[in-house]
Amino acid sequence: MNMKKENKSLYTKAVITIGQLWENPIIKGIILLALALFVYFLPKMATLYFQRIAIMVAFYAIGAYTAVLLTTYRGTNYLVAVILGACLAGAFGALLALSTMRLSGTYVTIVTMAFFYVISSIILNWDSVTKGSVGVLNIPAPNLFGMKLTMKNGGIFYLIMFYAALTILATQLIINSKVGRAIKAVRDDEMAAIMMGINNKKYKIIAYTLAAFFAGLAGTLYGPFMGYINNATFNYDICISALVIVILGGIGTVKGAIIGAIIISPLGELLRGLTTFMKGLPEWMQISQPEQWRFVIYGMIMVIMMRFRPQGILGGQSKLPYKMPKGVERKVMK
Amino acid sequence: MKKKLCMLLALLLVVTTLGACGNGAAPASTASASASGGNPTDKTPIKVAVAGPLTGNYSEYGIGFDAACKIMVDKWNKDGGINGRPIELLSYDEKSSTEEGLAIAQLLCGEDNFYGVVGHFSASMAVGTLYTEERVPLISASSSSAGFTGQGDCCFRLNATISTETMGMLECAKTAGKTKLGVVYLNNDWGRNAYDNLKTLLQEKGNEDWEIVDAEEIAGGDMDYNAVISNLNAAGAETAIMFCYYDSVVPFTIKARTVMPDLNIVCGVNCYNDTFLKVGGKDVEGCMAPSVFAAVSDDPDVKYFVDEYKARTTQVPSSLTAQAYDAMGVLLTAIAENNGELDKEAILKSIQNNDYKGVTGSCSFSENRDATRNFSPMVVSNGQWIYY
Amino acid sequence: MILEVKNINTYYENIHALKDVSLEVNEGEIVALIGSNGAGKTTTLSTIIGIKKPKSGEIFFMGKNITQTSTHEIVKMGIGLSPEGRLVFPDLTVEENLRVGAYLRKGAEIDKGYEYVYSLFPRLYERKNQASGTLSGGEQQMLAIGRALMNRPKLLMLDEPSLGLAPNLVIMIFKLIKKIRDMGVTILLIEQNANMSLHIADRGYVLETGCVKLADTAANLRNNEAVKKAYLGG
Amino acid sequence: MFVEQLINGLAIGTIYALVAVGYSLVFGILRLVNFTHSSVYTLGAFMVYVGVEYLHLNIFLAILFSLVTTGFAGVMIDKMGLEPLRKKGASKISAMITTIGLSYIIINCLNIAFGSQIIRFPDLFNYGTFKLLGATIAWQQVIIGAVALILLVALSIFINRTRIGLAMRAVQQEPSAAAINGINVNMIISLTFFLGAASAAIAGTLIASYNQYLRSSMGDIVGLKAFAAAVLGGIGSLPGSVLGGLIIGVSESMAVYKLGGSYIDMVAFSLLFLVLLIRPYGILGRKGSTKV
Repeated sequence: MNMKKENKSLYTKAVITIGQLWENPIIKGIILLALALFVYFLPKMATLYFQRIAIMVAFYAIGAYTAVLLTTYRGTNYLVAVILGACLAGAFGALLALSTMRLSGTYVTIVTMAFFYVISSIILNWDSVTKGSVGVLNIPAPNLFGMKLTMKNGGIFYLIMFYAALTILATQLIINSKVGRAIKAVRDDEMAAIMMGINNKKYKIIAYTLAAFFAGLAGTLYGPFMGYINNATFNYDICISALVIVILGGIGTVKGAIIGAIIISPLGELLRGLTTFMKGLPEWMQISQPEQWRFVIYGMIMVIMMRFRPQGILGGQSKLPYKMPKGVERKVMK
Repeated sequence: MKKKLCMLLALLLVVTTLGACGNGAAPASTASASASGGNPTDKTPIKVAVAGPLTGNYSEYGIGFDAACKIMVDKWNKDGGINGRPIELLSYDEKSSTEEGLAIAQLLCGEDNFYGVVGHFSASMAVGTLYTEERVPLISASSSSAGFTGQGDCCFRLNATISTETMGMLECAKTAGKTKLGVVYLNNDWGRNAYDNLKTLLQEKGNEDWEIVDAEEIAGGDMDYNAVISNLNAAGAETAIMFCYYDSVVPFTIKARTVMPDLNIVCGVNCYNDTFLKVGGKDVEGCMAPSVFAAVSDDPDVKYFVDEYKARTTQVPSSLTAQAYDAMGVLLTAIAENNGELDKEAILKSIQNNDYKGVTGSCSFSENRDATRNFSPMVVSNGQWIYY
Repeated sequence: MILEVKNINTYYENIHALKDVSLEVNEGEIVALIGSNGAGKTTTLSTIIGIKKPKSGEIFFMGKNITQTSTHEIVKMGIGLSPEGRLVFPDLTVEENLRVGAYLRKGAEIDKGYEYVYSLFPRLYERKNQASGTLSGGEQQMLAIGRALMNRPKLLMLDEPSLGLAPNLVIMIFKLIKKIRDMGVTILLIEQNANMSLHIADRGYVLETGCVKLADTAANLRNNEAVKKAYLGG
Repeated sequence: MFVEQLINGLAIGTIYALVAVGYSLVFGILRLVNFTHSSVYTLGAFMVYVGVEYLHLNIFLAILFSLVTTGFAGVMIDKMGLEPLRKKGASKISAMITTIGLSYIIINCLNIAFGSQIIRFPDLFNYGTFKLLGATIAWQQVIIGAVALILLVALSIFINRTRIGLAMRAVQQEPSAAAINGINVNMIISLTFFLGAASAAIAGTLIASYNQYLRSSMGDIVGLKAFAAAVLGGIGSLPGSVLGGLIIGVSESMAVYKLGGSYIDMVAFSLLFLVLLIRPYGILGRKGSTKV
């Protein structure tokens, strides 16, 4: 810690900020969000990533609001509120799945985008319940078995990491289950899946519900973390940061989402350091509004990645052979 | 194989959390550092911070805060700092995002020799609790949210509360004498609360002559104001009370001039700025606003600030910027008052009991840590804000 | 020699679709390209017209090297293609479809083109203001051929013109192909129906898994035992 | 009052329509939602501002300057951002994310150059107001509506009556068949981007002069609404885009009239939601022509 006092160079600053990285709430939120996205198997939705994220934010908001309103105004137990929040988001997921059943391609995108705006509009205008733009103040810290988890005692970070681990575990379990394989089949080639006797509608609904559930779960963390939420909390900017992270890491993999978050988050901090550094340069080397270049660099990352490595840093087709269940493998080998 | 990898990653997450919590323990060392602050030969800089949006949609506010605080800190450093120690101003970009603001607050709480923050714009409602936990004084130059100072006893507000500002705006409207009010309010906490406030104000005081003929909630930003203006026109409004930011007031005013040329427009404190005048041009002539700060004032302190600000940014400081300047003044004075004894509780006490007189007038705080502000009605005339 | 293809190799990513394919088409001939599904017939045509670029090898059209020329330039030089699956523009009317065919022509030439095509396919004239998506399969095939003819190509390449048509229509289409050749257009024909195509063709090539296996006159190919067995149904 | 609000809605609706047409054109030809469109719209307005303020051009020359530069920017977006991806056979998502990235770059460069605050824009058609059926109507609105409509009609004539327009429609329906008929597909795509960008530039200029200000974030909301309009009407269909734009515009002014300003987004998007549930391909869209 004393290192900090003596050294103020850019380098140390960067090291410190990376150390602090995990204290940045949005990053953890996004890790969870990205993980939830991974579960978000939707048929032929590969082109519509952006909107997929927009809609996840909507579910995220539903989860967050439910949990926050229950704990703050009804004094509901934290765990109960979390489960209710995630379930409500899941229910909305199922509802959306039902309503988009007839649509395909771009139209699903657009309906989900409209859904995002309708949800944020409801949060804004139904202020007798959601407190609208005034926002929910003084959200209590989660209370687990008599232990208050606050930012100060670090409890909240443990909680978030616990959630992250739980989500990773749950997604892995689901992916490797029968349901997971069916959902994947529907996602990859709906027609072929139908031919093979998979009930595509059923699995679409399951996929939406699961995705919404996990996004909602991630959302329930947000409120206690920030201590304050309002209608402006869940906006399009979150979508963009989530998008950049997922693209950079690699689309459709858990690893990718985590790596993306790890790389992108210090990038913001490093650029912050860079602007401080640039301000120290002689006058003629100054660039106007150095802070703003961060966004330009985000844009460039997107464009360059798509051009030269669209699968992301870690993304790419799995080269591993398909793993059969134990019994099957033995029979085939013989 | 895949499963194992994921477990490994999960483990990694947990381990990094432990690291993060290690950082979280930083405040403990801060306490020991402040104890050594009493040494008069110590030349370690005293750190204060300004946080505001330097990028994003509200960047003009943050840039203003930044420049104003720099002027104040430079002024102090020129006079030899505090107790011989230089003052270092840490400046952070909140990026118009609440998350970013909270991240900055966490970063700041880990700093050593650090004694206070001026600002926060987008995140003011999220950071108060954290600063209070860490006993860091936070003086906001812009927050108008009702709950801001309720976050904890380290949160001070130099901006007017919603009710004071609403009262100031009503006074403006009364000065102009047009009795049929059309309210245009932003659909955020400020707009909605202010509108409610205005309604109660009119009821309480028994102002029978003054009536609200129409109230329009707007989404702000780049919306088309024609529909709103049509409604106001149909309701026969004579004065428009605008509870919205200047980036809505200007487009509204420009549009309104075509359809309702005689409409008297009263706007909030935030409209007292240069961009408002520059963009509004002849259309904003006659717009009124209450203000605690008048750049046209003859006061030497104001003159110094205005000249210095103009020299650095080529603009005339806005009312909120002037408040940021004073907020930094209050903070530094409070630190200096405790002459060498850099104890945060003492500094907090000094801020609470200050009798600082700044460019925006007296900066004393009420029990609720809200500053008592005295408005004077201002009006735009010949491209300048002058006393009405 | 109007068209000369020399040792072209074409790839779809990692799949080697054409292996050292060479073929020649002389002026005024009908040349048939036969082979089973996936033998590389359509890829050959795509490579000639420049939709696919070969990795190696050269293509000459009327003595000019067109290997790296872009598709629209090649079309301008006088190669027409009636694609597999017809690919008419479904929301355009018949006449608009033909107009697209004459995209590189100007003024009077276009009217001449209409005359030429309508005289070959009077059916299209009857339907000229109908959206082509509503035409029957045979009519769409006529339209696809007519569209390719609008540009007055010197070499017309036909990809599976009889695919999915009723037998009587198939005969009609083959008659028309002969008629078009007689009007002075060289024809390179791809057909599943090897029997029919070898009957109207002068020469033929047999393509198997991306390689040219046989090249001979149509009559010889018709009598070749291997060809008989594989493509002519015994 | 109703008439007045209707006119307000129609005026803003024609602008949405003009922007929506750009989405529709590019979508029709590439099956790609072009996220740069709203930033190009902003760029167009800024180019007029640059022409007037920095190059000291006459306003009409400035508009011409903006049309050419913005149109060219549209072509560059395609040539530098998207064509290499098409050549590589990259997926749709890559192209879409590229457009998001490019729009981020454009908007933030504008932000760096001009700041995020509002800037005054010259007023082109302020000729006061007139009364119609008891409603006060600004000449501005009439002129803007008329200009936008004339442009839409001209665009529609161009696409339906000219040789290039025919080629555009051909590429839209069967790009590979268009190529074998001698159409230079890449050129037509670039031209489409030019047309889309130029129409967005005009829309941006009209809006900026209607509101008499501009700023770097001005495209955010309009872009979204126009996109919604294009989809509502049936993306890929020109009359559909116009109809969608007018519906969204009028529904917004009606929302302000009856419900209040903060319901604007809700009304527009709920409408979209409902229409798509009943008619999955938009009002004038057809299943066949909108495969994705």
